[in-house]
Amino acid sequence: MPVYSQKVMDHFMNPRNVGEIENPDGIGEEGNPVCGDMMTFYIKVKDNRLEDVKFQTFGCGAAIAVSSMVSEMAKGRTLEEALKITPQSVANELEGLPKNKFHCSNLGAQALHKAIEDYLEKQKKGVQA
Amino acid sequence: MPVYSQKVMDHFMNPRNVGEIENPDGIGEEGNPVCGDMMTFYIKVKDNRLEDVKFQTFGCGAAIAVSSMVSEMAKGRTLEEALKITPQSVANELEGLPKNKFHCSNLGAQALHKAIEDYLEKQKKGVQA
Amino acid sequence: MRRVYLDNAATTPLLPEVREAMMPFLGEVFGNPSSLHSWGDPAREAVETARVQVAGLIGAQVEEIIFTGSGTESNNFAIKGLAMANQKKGNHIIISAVEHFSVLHSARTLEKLGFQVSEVPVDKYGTVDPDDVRRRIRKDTILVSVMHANGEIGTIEPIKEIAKITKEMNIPLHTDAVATAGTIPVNVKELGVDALSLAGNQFYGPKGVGALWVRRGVRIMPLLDGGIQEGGKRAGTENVPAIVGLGKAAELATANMDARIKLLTALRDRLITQLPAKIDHVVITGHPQKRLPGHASFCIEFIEGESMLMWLNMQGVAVSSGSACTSRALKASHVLIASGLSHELAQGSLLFTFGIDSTVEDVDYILEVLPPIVTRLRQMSPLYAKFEKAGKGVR
Amino acid sequence: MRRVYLDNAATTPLLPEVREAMMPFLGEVFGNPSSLHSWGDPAREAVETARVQVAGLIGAQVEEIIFTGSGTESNNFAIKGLAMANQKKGNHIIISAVEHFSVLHSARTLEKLGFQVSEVPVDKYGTVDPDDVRRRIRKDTILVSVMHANGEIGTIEPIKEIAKITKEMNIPLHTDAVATAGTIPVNVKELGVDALSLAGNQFYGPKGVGALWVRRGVRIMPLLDGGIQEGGKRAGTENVPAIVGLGKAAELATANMDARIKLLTALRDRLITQLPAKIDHVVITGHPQKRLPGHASFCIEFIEGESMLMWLNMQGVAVSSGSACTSRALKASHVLIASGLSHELAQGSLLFTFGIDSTVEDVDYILEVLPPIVTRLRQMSPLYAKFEKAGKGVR
Ligand SMILES: Cc1ncc(COP(=O)(O)O)c(C=O)c1O
Ligand SMILES: Cc1ncc(COP(=O)(O)O)c(C=O)c1O
Repeated sequence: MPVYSQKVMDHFMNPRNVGEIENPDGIGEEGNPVCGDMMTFYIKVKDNRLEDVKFQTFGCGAAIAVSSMVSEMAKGRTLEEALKITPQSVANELEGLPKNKFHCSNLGAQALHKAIEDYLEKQKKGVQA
Repeated sequence: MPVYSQKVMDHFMNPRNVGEIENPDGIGEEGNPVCGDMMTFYIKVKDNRLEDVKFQTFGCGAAIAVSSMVSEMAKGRTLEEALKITPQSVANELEGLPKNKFHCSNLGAQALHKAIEDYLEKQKKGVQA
Repeated sequence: MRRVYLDNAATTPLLPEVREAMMPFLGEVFGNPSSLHSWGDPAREAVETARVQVAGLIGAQVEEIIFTGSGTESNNFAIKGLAMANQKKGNHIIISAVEHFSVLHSARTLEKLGFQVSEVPVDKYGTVDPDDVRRRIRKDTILVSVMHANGEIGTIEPIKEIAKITKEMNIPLHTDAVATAGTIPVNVKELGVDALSLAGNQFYGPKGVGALWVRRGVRIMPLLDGGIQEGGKRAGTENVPAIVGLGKAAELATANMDARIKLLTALRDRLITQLPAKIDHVVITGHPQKRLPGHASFCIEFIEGESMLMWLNMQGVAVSSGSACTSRALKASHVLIASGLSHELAQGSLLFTFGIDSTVEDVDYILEVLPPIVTRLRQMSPLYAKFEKAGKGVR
Repeated sequence: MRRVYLDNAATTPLLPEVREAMMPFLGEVFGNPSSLHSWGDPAREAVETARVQVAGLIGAQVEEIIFTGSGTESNNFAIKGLAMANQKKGNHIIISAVEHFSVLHSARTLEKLGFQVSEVPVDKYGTVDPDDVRRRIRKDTILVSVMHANGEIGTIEPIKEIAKITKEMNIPLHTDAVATAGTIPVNVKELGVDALSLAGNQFYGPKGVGALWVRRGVRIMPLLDGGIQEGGKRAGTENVPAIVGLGKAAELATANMDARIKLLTALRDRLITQLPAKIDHVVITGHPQKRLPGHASFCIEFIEGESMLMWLNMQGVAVSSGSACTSRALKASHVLIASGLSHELAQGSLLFTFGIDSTVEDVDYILEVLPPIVTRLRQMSPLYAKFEKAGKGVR
């Protein structure tokens, strides 16, 4: 097996917050099937906080664990706090990722940020409309 | 060990006719130390026959066995018969020689022939003188 | 927990008989075969016995067998050695698009040295069309190399037909038989090839040993220069225990081949027919009939290989995948892509390779544990969600 | 009959502890280290443990160790790989005249590919003068390779001094340490080299495995292309049992080196001092002091090596010779000739290499059985007869 930490294995085997949010406030997609990892994040925002975060992931063990960890780190946070989640902080929370897995599978933070940006974009449009 | 026949091993371990003949009728030398094998044959001729044959050899197991075998094959033969001894007939008598040893170590017949030629040369000169 | 090893394409276990044959050479009989004294004799004799055994496996002349350190070395030696030795005649070589990296990357290295390399494409089963080889042959073509069977998708290539063409054109043909020698009948005369690679760890022999067969009269340049072991073609102290093990494994493979093939074919066919009945959206990769006996390979749509592999591993099952995430280069198998699969589909690659210890129960265990894994992973797959919404496939 | 193995330069026996360490990997633990499932894990871990052990033996960084299939492969890899990788900077390489064939013939192959090779001569002890290296360095020199010690004459070369020069000139220096690593202290930092070859079967480890150490940052081209095992530098399924054995042998060599050296030096010195007292007209080959601990080599005048070797063998003694007849190429050792010996003298070469199982009794047995053999062979030697008649040496 790839040398995954126990934390990674735990999140891989029992991923938190898997699924889709109906009528999400924001959606973020990252990755593509060519490199083998793809993640979609759904968020529900209330009072500038991530009231709910869910994800779907196509990818390796690390990609699944990363998504799960990101969802856990983000849930309940303010948007500003959530935007400070970085690939490195995710990897740290997971007690490390194999070097060759770092870039390809560690797209969770970006996907989350995209979802938040999607939300902010929609807000702007909503305000403009 | 090189794949030597029992016959080769016998002649290597118990070479026949080793040594020098005092006042030989002919001497023949063949080979050189560069290729690793050198033989000297001494002959005593009586009534056109090889009354005695002795040799000295510097060289590998095969070279020693070949010299010994040649000396045995030649002893008591007429000069004509002795000149018919060939590297191949020596190898046959020895029940074969390793392929890579054939050329380098199988100089015995030539050395013997040289000794006979040396004798014949001397005879000619003796007649002429 | 049940432990089920279905990754025999990666490497096979050592047969106890093979290990037994090797043991003296890891102990008392440690001599160097090149030594002229009596410590060298039994080592040299053992190597020569192994040469006879390996020659017997592939119907070759004994003196034509050159022992190497691996299938990879055999392939490097063949591709580079045959190309280099024939450089005066031309600098064009032809390989198939589905060759093992040891052939493919050897050809890349030759390209850097000024050779030209043409790649023959394959159809959706990964099969080379001999006419595609013919079309690529040029005046300056000096080598054709097409593998006998592919280790990733199991497809057996039409080597005999390709050999007819190369023979007619008088071009040396090499075949990488690492996946076939010791597994299915391989006869160099029947195949009509000029050089052939094989490896011990593919048929219950040791790791660290392989062989290259080169037809007498075909010129080849050594890859390993040095002493004149192996007829001057492959230098270095012989790996006596491993060579002895390879010989023994070859002997056993020759003796038991029919029985092994029968067993493996039954297991393979059971999995190939039943898995798609248990799991939707499964594609069989490689040729449906012309494939290695113990080789069942699939792509499971919408999910990725490594995560399946990890779940199977937790259930005690060992398999491989050609997905990007499972490769250390993080690229999906070039074999799957060359066979026309999309990258997305290729990520779902799963490869089951049975061995002589495999059982029907192993197959049934797979059929039991894999479906829930697939369900679980599909439930979290954005691709599957999209597919379900669209009500149709995404292929 | 007494059996006395004094040919440890040809190959050493496997230590029981090494064999024990290897056994699991010839049985249960057969996985491929590249496999992602749990069959691969212990194999991969074992390979990495061995890497630590080998790095420890030579004071290297763990990631800098590349496992190979033999000393010969390490040398081919080093010479060809370093030359090829630096081709843009120049095409001139320097080697010594006494290198092992795996270095020498690799350089010859490079010559055919357009490289230029200079050979540094040696003195009568087979020692390279560092200044001779310096004098041969040119603007386009891209590689220097001088062996650490010579396996035929035992001479240890002044690598540290040569490294000072190559470092100053910024040229990579490779050393073939096959005869020294595991036998005498070898530390890549102290030596100051950039690449170093070693082999398992020289220090009671298995055959079929070696290593090349390459300093991080030094570019090298793979010799074996294919998969990305060994950091992409050496493709092919790892020979796990052999690598494990190499690691264990390295660990034991590190731990026991001082004691081994003490034992071997005593035996060597006993033979070197006493043999000439028993036999006239004996020349010691190689350096009288700066030589491998267990290494005693001679030329016995007027007679030839193979015939001595055969007689010794019949007395149960295994030795080597550098004579033409004992070489499969039928040429006297290039090392002896490079050291200035005449062909005639070189034919009388005899090489005794002690091992950790050797005893004082072994030395005494040699001193007992060899003199009558020499006498016997001299009695039939035409060269000895001439010498005796002339009443003087023929050198
Ligand atoms: C078809 C084929 N060729 C060559 C090889 C290389 O073998 P190795 O990695 O043992 O050197 C493999 C390995 O699986 C293979 O399947
Ligand atoms: C100095 C040196 N280099 C390289 C080698 C080559 O080793 P091998 O034949 O085991 O590949 C030897 C073998 O004895 C040697 O002594």
